[in-house]
Amino acid sequence: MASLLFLLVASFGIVLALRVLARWTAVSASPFEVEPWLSGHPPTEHALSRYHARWYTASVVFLAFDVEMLFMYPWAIVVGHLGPGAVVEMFGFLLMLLLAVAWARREGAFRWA
Amino acid sequence: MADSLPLVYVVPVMVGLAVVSLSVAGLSSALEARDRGLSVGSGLTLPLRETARLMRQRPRRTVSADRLLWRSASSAVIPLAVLIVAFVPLGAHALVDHPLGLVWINALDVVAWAVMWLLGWGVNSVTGLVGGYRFLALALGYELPLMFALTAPAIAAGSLNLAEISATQDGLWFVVWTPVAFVAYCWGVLGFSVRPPMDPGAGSDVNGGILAELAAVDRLLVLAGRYALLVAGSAAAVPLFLGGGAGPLLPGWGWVLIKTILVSGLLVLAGRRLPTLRPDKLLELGWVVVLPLVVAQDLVVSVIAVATN
Amino acid sequence: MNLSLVDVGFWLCAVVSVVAGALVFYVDSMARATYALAVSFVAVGVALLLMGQAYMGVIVILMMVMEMAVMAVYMVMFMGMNPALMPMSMVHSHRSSIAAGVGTFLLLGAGAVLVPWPTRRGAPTGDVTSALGEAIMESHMIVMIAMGPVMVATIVAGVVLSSHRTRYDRLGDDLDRRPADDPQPGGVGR
Amino acid sequence: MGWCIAESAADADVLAVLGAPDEAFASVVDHVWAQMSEPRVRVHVQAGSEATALLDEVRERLRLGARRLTGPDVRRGFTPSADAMAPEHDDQDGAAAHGDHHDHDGGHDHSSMMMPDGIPLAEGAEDRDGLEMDELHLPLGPVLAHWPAGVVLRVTLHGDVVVDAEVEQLAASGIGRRDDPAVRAARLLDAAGSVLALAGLPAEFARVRRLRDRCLDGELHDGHEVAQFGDRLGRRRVLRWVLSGLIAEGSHGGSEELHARLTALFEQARAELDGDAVPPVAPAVQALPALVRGMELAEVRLWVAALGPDLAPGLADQEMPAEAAHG
Repeated sequence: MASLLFLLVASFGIVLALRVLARWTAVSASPFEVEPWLSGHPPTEHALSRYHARWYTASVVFLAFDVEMLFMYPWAIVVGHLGPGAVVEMFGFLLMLLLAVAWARREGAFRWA
Repeated sequence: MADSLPLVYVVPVMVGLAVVSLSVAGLSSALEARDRGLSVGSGLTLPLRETARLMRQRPRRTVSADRLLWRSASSAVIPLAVLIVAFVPLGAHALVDHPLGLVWINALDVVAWAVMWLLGWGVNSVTGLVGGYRFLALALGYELPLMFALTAPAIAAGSLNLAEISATQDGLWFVVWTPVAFVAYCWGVLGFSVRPPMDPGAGSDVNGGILAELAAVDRLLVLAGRYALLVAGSAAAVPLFLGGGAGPLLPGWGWVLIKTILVSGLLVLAGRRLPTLRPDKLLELGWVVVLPLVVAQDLVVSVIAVATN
Repeated sequence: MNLSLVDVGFWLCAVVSVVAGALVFYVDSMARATYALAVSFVAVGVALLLMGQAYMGVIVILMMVMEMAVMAVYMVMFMGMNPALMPMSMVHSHRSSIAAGVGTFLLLGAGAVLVPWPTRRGAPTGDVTSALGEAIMESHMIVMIAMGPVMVATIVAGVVLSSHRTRYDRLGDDLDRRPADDPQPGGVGR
Repeated sequence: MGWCIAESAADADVLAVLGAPDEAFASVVDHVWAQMSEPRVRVHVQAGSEATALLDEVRERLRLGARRLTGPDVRRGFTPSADAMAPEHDDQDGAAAHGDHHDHDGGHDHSSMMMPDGIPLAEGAEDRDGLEMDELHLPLGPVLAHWPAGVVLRVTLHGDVVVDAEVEQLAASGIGRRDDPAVRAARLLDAAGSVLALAGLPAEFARVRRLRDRCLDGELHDGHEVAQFGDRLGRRRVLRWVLSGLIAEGSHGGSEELHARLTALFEQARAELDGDAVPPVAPAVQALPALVRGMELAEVRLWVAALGPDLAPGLADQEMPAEAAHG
């Protein structure tokens, strides 16, 4: 834990050092402010807005499915000595989920809305 | 954790990561120079010159940008790569030798979701926005296969500790009997490092996406960070699939280094060979083809694990 | 009472998680609010790590960063206002929500402090992660078995509730249109 | 390592203007110039023959740059005006949304409230899947990598999907414009190269570029090499898969697949070089909005690149910021 914390500090330290160094090496240290890149046109509105992510159904399926990983890792290290029963159970469980995924695919969950 | 390498090793590990990242970037631009009919040598040194160019540039920001989120995101890419490498055993031990090293690597690759989306969001530009959301759409496709791919070596070794996983592979590397997991893992590495062909979030076809508004040191941190993530992901593949530090003559860390360079070099080559995989093409493929294949791979591995135990 | 490094770390995480949690209601941007919540959860994850629950700690960090990354997308999409550039309020009925929040916090806090916690009997096993794996597969198998149908139901309900076009729109009334009629090309099998 | 094309103003060091821009174009160029980070150099290439010398000079000027190379701190072209706030009056949705805002903050300070930094907020509109989300407007072109010269396509986006588009064409005045088979073939190869670059195949882009340069230098005596290249590319299965399903209704009189269009570009270039070309049925630039409606942004970029030779009468890639790579 301590070494992880140390690494976190050290790596962000490097980033900070680069940023400080850049203030020195850059032709000017003061940032300038511009409008966003629109092929040479001025913006008609701010880009930050209610952005329509058209894969939201897929993200719902994802959120449900990824809870499964919670069990997968602890299971992975004990399956070797728990024997065939553990394999059957886990993959029965996964098969059920994959069937749900196949059904979701037919409903167009992985398509753009 | 008692077996972690002393903290002084942080320095060589970070220097190593930087050198390998620069070399891989050099390989990429050397190949491009060759394709353009220019001298390969000028391509090899391009990353260094590009670094100098960006360090000289005046910093730039966009109007009404969320600078806190944008700056945090561009600053976080390199630390993310460093932390992943910290869990990779260089021989017998890693900088952080944690019993759950594998889960940590998974957790860190997920942080890339936040970082890349925030890079696109913070800038207040349509281009960045489209890029960030495209990255997330792609991530929904590659993440589950990546997670199941990570599970395969864990089942085979009966451990989540990377040093133990790599030690279990004496004689037979996991890549030999878990090839599907290895490929799915590499696919995920390209995904979270936003490198081609998994780089629609930064593609030319969306005017540069999350990279479009980055200049000066911000751009340097992200471009270098993408290579560092690629190298870090490749380094993690070594204990997981490629026998860790096993190999004749050289010390363990030497083999880890060589294998890391080979894997990241191969991923760069694959990136040049394949066109950008757009999320609208890939999302469904990830779920209905790759995911079942990787689950089947895990099934094979666990049957073997049970049979040999 | 000796204050060890772990204690200091734990209290630091506790403060960070509460402050970041409060920031969710203070900041004026959906992205900042969501990621403030993510920071709060990461602090909780680290606190769990410090309590020796390594697996729970890492998995909380893993899951919550991922969920928050997706939740940010929802927050931006579905809150009916500009998600970043306008002052906003994350609460409905301001006064009663503050009262409810403070009340719940005090109740739970008082419970945690005042309840006579039992003293530990025995010691935890060396490897809590594999103990968890064994528990899931053996003594708590019923949980595992119940989870399957629950998750399938979640996927089905989520898809039904969120999708605008379903199989009949895509595949025709007899479900035999190939390739499916989608507004966007791509996908498997075409 | 030679010069390469910058994807955005942030990445550019050099702004090279080819030919004589008219007033509309000049303001666009100024805007791009303002967005570039120092050290930056702007050159005006009047005649093709002087380009090489100018670019060498640019390289020197970039090297020499020191701290004096700074410009103003805030470089904004947008000035808030009274009518900037008002939505189009003939637009029902816009008018409804406008009324809505009045209800919220009911009063005079709302223009400052709704315009952080002098730029209006995005406004909502009903979408094809029944959700109301904000619309964003993204002008594509004229200064854009791998984009046909002089074309400006203003798309309205819901997420990354185009719900509406308008097109205009800036007067393009190419320099040294010839019209012979080699030039026509080069333009077709340019378009093919752009598609490949946008599809994420920089190596193939570079190879097509070299082929095109040799074509302009008169080194290709027939279409053999071009046809060979097109054939090899046509057999790349992943490329075929990635481009499959990208269909433009009515691009060349009927629906067309992008992969077929890419192969056709090579075939047409070959025909030009072999002297058996038939003039293609050119889709007018006015057909573009109908074509791109409903497409995803990336698809629009790919299609416009592929249709480039038919859309822009001048030379493709006429003007764009170029990035110096110091070599």
